Amino acid sequence: MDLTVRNLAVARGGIPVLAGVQFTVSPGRALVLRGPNGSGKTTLLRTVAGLQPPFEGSVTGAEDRIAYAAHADGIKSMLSVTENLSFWARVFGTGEIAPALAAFDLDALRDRLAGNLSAGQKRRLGLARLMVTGRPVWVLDEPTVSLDAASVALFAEAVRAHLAQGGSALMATHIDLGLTEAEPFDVTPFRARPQLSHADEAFL
Amino acid sequence: MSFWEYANPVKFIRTTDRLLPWLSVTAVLCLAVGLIWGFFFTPDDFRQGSTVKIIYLHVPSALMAINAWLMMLVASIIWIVRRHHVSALAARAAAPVGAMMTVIALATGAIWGQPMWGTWWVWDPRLTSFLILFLFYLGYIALWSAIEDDDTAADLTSILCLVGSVFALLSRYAVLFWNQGLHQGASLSLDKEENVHDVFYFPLLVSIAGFVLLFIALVFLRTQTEIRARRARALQARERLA
Amino acid sequence: MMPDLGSYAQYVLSSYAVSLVLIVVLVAMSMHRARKVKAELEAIEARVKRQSGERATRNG
Amino acid sequence: MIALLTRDMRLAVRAGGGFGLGLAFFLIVVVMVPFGVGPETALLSRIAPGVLWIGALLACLLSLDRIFALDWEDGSLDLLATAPLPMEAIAVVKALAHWLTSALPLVLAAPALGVLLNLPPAGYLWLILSLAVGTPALSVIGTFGAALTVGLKRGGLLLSLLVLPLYVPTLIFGAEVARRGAEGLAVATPLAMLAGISAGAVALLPFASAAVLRINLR
Repeated sequence: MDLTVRNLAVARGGIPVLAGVQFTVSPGRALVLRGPNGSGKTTLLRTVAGLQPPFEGSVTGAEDRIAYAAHADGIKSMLSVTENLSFWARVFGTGEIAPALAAFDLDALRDRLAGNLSAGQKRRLGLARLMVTGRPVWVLDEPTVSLDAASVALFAEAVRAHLAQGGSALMATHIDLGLTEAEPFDVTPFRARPQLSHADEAFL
Repeated sequence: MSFWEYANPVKFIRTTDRLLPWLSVTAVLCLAVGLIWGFFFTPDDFRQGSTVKIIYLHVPSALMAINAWLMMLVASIIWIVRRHHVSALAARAAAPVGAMMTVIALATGAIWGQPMWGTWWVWDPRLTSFLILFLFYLGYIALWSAIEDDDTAADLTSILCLVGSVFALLSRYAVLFWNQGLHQGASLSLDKEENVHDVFYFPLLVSIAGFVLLFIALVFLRTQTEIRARRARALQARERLA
Repeated sequence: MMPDLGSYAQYVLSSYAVSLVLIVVLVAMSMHRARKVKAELEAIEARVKRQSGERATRNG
Repeated sequence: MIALLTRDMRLAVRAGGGFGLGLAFFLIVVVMVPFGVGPETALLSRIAPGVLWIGALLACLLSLDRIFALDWEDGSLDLLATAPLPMEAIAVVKALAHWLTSALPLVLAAPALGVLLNLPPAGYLWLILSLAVGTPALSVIGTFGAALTVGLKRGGLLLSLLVLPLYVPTLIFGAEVARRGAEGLAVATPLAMLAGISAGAVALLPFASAAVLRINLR
């Protein structure tokens, strides 16, 4: 099933930042969003993930199929790596965390408290969470922040494996992951015409 | 012409601008007539002496304290169901007025209680219910002013108003159960026999009318203010965009 | 022609005083804020109109 | 849902989770009362049910702002919103976790503190029962308040202001059960009312909490 975005406008603080966005992500494909800071990539991803309602347009194929990862990893510092990961595995109804630990090279850290991890290790834990959700569509906001070159390679490998299994990914990143399945999508041309929020318009 | 036309901010301001002078004048007139009639030209009660004159303030303000909350409840439901901004702003505008009515009812009640019951304050069910109602008003007003985004604030306060109404009602029964109370029965009821005597009744009615009109006038004025403030923010937002 | 309030005078008078003061304060505050907000809005509206007028002449 | 419950409870009992703080607070409040009203045992035993109820209520209040605030700050709440759990279930589980970690210890500790205040012997059973029946209402009402104030920077004080008036009926009936029990009077009516409020609050308020959470996450 494709993730399809039709004529989507997304709003930050009620004011649209992007409008008329159209794309389709098929199974096995990845779409990499590009655009300068503040161009609305995060807002677009949050809307696709269903965390905020679209200003206009529609998102189909996202309902209950999305695993979302953003700047905040939702990692509890007082829980160990395994505990953090198996919590999300159980919430999403999948049991197996070993492949995720292996894929992100967390085996050696499995009993460490998440609070004692470095920023890059935390990030890896946050990304490992994607694998335990069992969700086919990964929606990723700057996934490679604070990762070193080796970890970026691990991540690229995980995405490639995910795509090979028929998953798809939508991500905002500036780093070239060397994925042949990925196509870039520049959001700059979709910048919304300055326009007020619906709430404000009622008063003009 | 539908009632919902007044949900348009411009239409609301235009209509209330026409109504406000008349409303204010009749409100002041009714209040003056009711209170002066009550204060100067009614006899003392044979039991309560001259303190019966407090009734012209106490009863109307207590009525409006409850009615203001009911109006906020209705406005909140309209906002939740139909998303008319004027409705949410009217609820916001009414809250301080209702809170003030509650304070008047409490203060006059306490002052009346001192000579009648020998104490400023008793934990009588009615007085206590009003005190709790006042706390609900405080929470509602505090929540409105704590949230920056206007629509979020409207959504959250209207849900608080709904939930609060249920708990206010529960509190009323809880308080009745907790203390049977000294307070006299309702001063007004549909059963004429139980009503206060005619001499007190008519000035009281005029005074109630005055409080109702005062409430409406204040809510109109304050809603206008809220609408204008929103419009100013919207215009400034548009300027920033351009 | 003050009515004779008897020994309860202080209670009756203070009730009226407290209530009237509260009402007057709320009315005064409401009217003050109404005037202020109205003036602000009119200033903004005038500015917006002027700017859009300038833009029109520039473009025309 | 069980995963979320066990995680929240585990977090509460680990270092920094605040477990036991409420209990200590309850103890201190109760200890402070005789300093305020004097050590006369007859007076203390008369006010004991009410003081214990108020102490438990305040101790409950203390831990409310942790219910959602921590998950909000570290992004967990966003992630939970995309998880296959309805928001209502999240609200229920959060309230349940709060009850198990904050309220239940208070219920169990209350008799020990009753000794300090010379609670009459007949009162212990009813004190525990009234707290056991009433505290679920305190937890779900508190969860609603926590959901209302989740996005606010200084939500703690506002939370108390919003939640305390909502606590009034529960407090009245709960303390009434404990007081009547201690004095050997019939407790059926207030106990039924208290159970009714608890049941109603547990059944309905999670919907309000979920609605409020959705608005705040938007």
